[in-house]
Amino acid sequence: MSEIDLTTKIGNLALKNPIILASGTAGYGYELEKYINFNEIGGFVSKGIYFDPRKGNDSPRIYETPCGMLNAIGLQGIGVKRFRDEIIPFWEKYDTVFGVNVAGETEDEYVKVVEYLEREKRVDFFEINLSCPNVHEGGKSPSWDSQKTFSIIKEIKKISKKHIMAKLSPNVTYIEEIAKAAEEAGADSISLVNTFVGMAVDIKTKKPQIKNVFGGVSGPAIKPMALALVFKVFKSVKIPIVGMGGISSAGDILEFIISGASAIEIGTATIVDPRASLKMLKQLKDLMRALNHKNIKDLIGSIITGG
Amino acid sequence: MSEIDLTTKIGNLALKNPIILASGTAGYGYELEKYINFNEIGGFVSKGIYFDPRKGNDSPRIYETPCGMLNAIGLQGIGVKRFRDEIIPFWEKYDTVFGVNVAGETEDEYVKVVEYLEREKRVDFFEINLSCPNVHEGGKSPSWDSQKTFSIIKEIKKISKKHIMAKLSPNVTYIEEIAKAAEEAGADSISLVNTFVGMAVDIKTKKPQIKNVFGGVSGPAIKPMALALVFKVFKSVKIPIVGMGGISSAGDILEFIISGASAIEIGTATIVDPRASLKMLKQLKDLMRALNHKNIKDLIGSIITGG
Amino acid sequence: MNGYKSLKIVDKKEWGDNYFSLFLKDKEISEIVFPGNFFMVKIPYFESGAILPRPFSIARVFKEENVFELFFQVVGKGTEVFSKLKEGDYLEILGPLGNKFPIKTEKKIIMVAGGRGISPFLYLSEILKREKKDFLLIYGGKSEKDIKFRHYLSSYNTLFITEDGSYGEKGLVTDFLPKGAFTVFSCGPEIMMEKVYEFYKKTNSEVFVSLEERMACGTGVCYGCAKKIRRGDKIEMVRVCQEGPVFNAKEVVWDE
Amino acid sequence: MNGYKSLKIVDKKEWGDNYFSLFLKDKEISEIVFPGNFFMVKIPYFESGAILPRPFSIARVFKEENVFELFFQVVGKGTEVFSKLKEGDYLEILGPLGNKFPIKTEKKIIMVAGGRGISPFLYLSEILKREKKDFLLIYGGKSEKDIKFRHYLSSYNTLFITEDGSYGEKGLVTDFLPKGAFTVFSCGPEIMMEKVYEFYKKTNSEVFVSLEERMACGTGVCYGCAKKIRRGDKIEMVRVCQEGPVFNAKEVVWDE
Ligand SMILES: Cc1cc2nc3c(=O)[nH]c(=O)nc-3n(C[C@H](O)[C@H](O)[C@H](O)COP(=O)(O)OP(=O)(O)OC[C@H]3O[C@@H](n4cnc5c(N)ncnc54)[C@H](O)[C@@H]3O)c2cc1C
Ligand SMILES: Cc1cc2nc3c(=O)[nH]c(=O)nc-3n(C[C@H](O)[C@H](O)[C@H](O)COP(=O)(O)OP(=O)(O)OC[C@H]3O[C@@H](n4cnc5c(N)ncnc54)[C@H](O)[C@@H]3O)c2cc1C
Ligand SMILES: Cc1cc2nc3c(=O)[nH]c(=O)nc-3n(C[C@H](O)[C@H](O)[C@H](O)COP(=O)(O)O)c2cc1C
Ligand SMILES: Cc1cc2nc3c(=O)[nH]c(=O)nc-3n(C[C@H](O)[C@H](O)[C@H](O)COP(=O)(O)O)c2cc1C
Ligand code: FES
Ligand code: FES
Repeated sequence: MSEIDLTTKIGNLALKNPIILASGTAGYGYELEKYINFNEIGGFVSKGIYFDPRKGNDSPRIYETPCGMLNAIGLQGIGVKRFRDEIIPFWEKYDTVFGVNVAGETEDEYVKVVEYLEREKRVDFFEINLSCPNVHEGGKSPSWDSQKTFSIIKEIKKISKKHIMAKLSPNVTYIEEIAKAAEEAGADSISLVNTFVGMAVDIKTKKPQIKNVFGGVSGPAIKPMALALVFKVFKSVKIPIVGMGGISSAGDILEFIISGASAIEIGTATIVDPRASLKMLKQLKDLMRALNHKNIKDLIGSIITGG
Repeated sequence: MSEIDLTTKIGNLALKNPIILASGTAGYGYELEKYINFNEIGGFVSKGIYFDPRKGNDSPRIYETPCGMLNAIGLQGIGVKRFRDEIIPFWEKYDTVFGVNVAGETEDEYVKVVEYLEREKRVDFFEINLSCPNVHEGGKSPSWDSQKTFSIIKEIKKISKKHIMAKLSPNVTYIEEIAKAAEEAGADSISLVNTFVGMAVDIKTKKPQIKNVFGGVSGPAIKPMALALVFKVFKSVKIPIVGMGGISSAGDILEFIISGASAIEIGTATIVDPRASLKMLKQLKDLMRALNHKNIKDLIGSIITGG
Repeated sequence: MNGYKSLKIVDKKEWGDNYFSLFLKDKEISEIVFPGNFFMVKIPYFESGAILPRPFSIARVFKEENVFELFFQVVGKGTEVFSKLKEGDYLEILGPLGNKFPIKTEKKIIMVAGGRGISPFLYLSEILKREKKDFLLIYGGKSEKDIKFRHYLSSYNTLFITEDGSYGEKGLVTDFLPKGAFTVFSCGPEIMMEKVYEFYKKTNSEVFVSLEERMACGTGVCYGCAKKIRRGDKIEMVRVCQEGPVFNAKEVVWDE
Repeated sequence: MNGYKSLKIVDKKEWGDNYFSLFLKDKEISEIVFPGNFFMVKIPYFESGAILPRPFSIARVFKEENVFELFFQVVGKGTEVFSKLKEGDYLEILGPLGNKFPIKTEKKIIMVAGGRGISPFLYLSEILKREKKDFLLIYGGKSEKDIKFRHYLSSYNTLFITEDGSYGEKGLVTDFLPKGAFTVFSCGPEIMMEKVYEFYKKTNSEVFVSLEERMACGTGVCYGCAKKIRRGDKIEMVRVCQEGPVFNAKEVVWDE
């Protein structure tokens, strides 16, 4: 039986396979070391990194919802310095594509994070988390607005030579406009979706189940919405797309690739099972074989609509 | 044991209980006659009615998703004339609050539907389905835009004395703005959410699972998102809110009421089980008793945040 | 008022090759159900991610015991769950729903079944024999793995056909259709039903087919199961669960 | 590399009053697991709408048979599903995870359990007795319905307490805490653990508590289970699944 070619490209990033571990669902990496071999996965994205360390939100931070989960971790994190000193050396042991998920409370902070880590060789790309609540804008996130999206990406492109991936929020009316703004500002790729704004209430105490009141919904529940957004963006921009949202089987991966994603990220599935990515990698090979596909790149955007 | 008071009000509409059957998930009513007694439910909303009869979309029109379903029925319908002649007489047999879900391809069409049915006594309210794709706007729906929302509701208020409920789409960046526009235009209440835009792909054929490509996601999967939107609107407007999205148990009903809904609608649950509304009504009484609540009106918006 | 009933699985048959039968007990249903009718069956897992009920035709009825049978093939999530149920487990089911095969005909009845499309013709054979109607059942499958109910059907006038000839005649069911003017019933893959119709449409025969379409409610409220049907000179989107599943083949818009 | 293992349920015990034990067989786990440790257990329903695994402490270990026990109370969706599993069914489980109760102490050990918080102290009693450590287990519940393992615990130095006096002494566990300088372990409702800490904090005792917090991953990747913990003069959000579940009570920020 001939080999299945799972290699793919996101612009100048060459991946062994299309499976990337999504930000915030795989820690900094070392947490998973005893469960998976990072050399086998296509790529890895760190938890969101602000410039300074952050405590994150009070608990409860998570709550299960039908086929999904709500989270409001509040981007607890160790800040760029400890990140560089403690995490990058860990990454250096492995041969896969590593990305830093860049967070910021203000436009400036995004730029500062990128600046600080720009010279790190082991960082292959920056995934700009445009969904962070902006402190000066009443908590609005930059990717709710095409101008904000444009200006953050533009500023980052000025100072970085690395691959810049703009990660979009799904909580918008016209995702196409936000994606185009990122493209025009020079983003090398777009990843989507981040979580959907959600909420749950404890009917006994009448309090929100999440201390922060609102949280982000992820997991299989959001898959059909995420896929629609990926396809919409695919039709609107020329830069490559990294799709995600509820992926939990090889079939789900192919749905995103056929709808236009050049690679995909796995989020909640890793929370549910630390080996989910490698299980899906195996499934994916079997499925490609069963469907008589040899090369995953041929499937990117191969969706047939109309007729 | 003392009686539980489930009566509620949506502005001038007095309901026996907060459970309304949602548009498009309970047909015109007669389909459910052999399963439920309409006198027992709080209210009923018809399928969306355009002025003229409509064929709707080609099949497949539905697809199951994790804890939810996708649909693109395309508002197949019998038009206002047959609606008045065939459906209203059926409604006249029952004593509950009846609403017509008003659809339009253009602003004018919404107004024409309301005009045509304005004199029907058995119609207690119009639920304006602001999510219909507008033919002159490349399929954009009016409730993606606060100006469009404002002007449709305003035009309808000019010619109608009935209760006008503005039904909003969840697929927007700032639901608060849309809700405020509806309020300013004179809407008597707001109902939300309609379905989330979604998609699924058949990995064997590479074709979308829904002929129309995009469909609307409903069911438990969307519940946390719907609840967050209801709460956001509750904080932004003064008119009453009818909440919906994935409700499938009495606990779900209370979550929406505590978060600000004066009544709720049940959609997909009726598709899954024609008697779901009455089963939940019974559950709701038991639950209120178990939680030591006597009056559902006291729970509206009783959420405790902060602290 | 009747809604979903919770019925006990009184027996289960594993036919092999991913085919199963579940036997349920209910007096009322066993009395009123008629071939063509179907049921909506909920997937019986707690908080299951698969929320929609699944449609299944009536297969056989054992009236003395008030037992009826659902026969199915595992093709996905729901049928996989059903296949794992055991005697004593409960199923929530709604029905009988839908219309019936129109057996009031003077003509000889030809039934053409493909694979799991055999379901409605099992009980129907019994009824037709009881009513002393002249009929022939043509039952085809890919290979002998797809031919079940062999013993039961041996009491009726059945022609077995497999594509590879591993059981009965070798070929496609459409190679064995008798010429003449009949009342023809068909259930199985859409392409097969279409060919059966093509074969008979220029004769004096009438062809009725049991259409399959994805269903969500089964009660007519959702309009999800609509298919293009000719009504007079118009083509309408008609709900298979309400006005079907049995349609006159000449009304069906086949070219989809 | 180890991830979730699929383990067979070799035995099940229904204690009544919504308490259950499941017995699972695995050599490696039975050898290395230690009280304080916990497991993440997936809800074993096909396409279940409840996607997250649930955390459970190690209860007892039967080393000769390579069997270990999970003891739980039905409080919601997941535990309800677990309660319906049968011998022979499989469970996917990850672990042992988390830290251990620090038994290396010169002091007498007092263990204070409330309700289902008894789990970690079952095997621990056995270990302490084997190591000839001096200890007392105080086990309280609302009523006699909440007191299980009575026979097993009769071999150990156990003080039973119920709020209504229906079994053992009447009162709250905190009414029966011995005065002195001990190493105290506690597991149960947070308010109980806080009171135990309050009682001992001005003595020369050290108190360790097993904290409960909602968990999603159990592996440390999601930061969902963080609780406020004092580290030096700072308060940090610390992951219970990684640095816990056992914490020194003086580090815990109780006023939440
Ligand atoms: C009126 C009617 C009667 C039927 N009677 C029988 C019967 O007696 N025995 C039997 O084995 N099957 C019967 N079917 C088909 C049966 O409903 C489907 O096989 C079943 O719903 C698949 O469920 P699943 O969860 O296993 O598959 P899914 O995981 O939901 O889907 C697997 C595949 O089945 C297709 N499918 C899903 N739902 C339907 C549907 N309603 N009709 C056709 N294809 C579908 C999907 O498109 C997909 O390709 C009948 C269908 C209808 C409409
Ligand atoms: C380290 C650890 C060890 C545990 N050991 C045991 C044990 O040995 N035996 C036992 O019976 N229980 C134990 N628990 C608690 C157990 O995990 C919860 O009872 C269980 O997750 C509830 O699942 P459910 O699906 O039945 O409830 P759900 O339907 O998810 O929720 C029901 C209620 O339980 C609460 N809950 C949910 N998850 C947790 C959680 N992780 N911790 C505390 N409360 C929760 C919810 O807030 C809700 O009020 C332990 C918890 C932790 C964190
Ligand atoms: C617990 C948790 C933490 C997350 N943290 C981040 C983050 O720091 N930065 C980010 O861009 N996305 C974050 N996300 C979003 C995921 O990366 C992903 O976009 C989202 O969960 C959808 O994918 P999924 O459904 O596969 O989980 C987080 C998600 C979860 C569940
Ligand atoms: C099959 C189907 C048809 C629908 N048709 C309409 C419609 O005609 N008009 C409308 O306003 N909403 C329509 N809806 C949306 C529902 O009324 C409801 O807003 C949505 O499904 C969310 O609620 P649920 O999750 O309880 O189903 C439809 C939903 C479904 C599933
Ligand atoms: S399945 Fe809902 S109308 Fe037929
Ligand atoms: S449960 Fe995910 S970090 Fe602890």
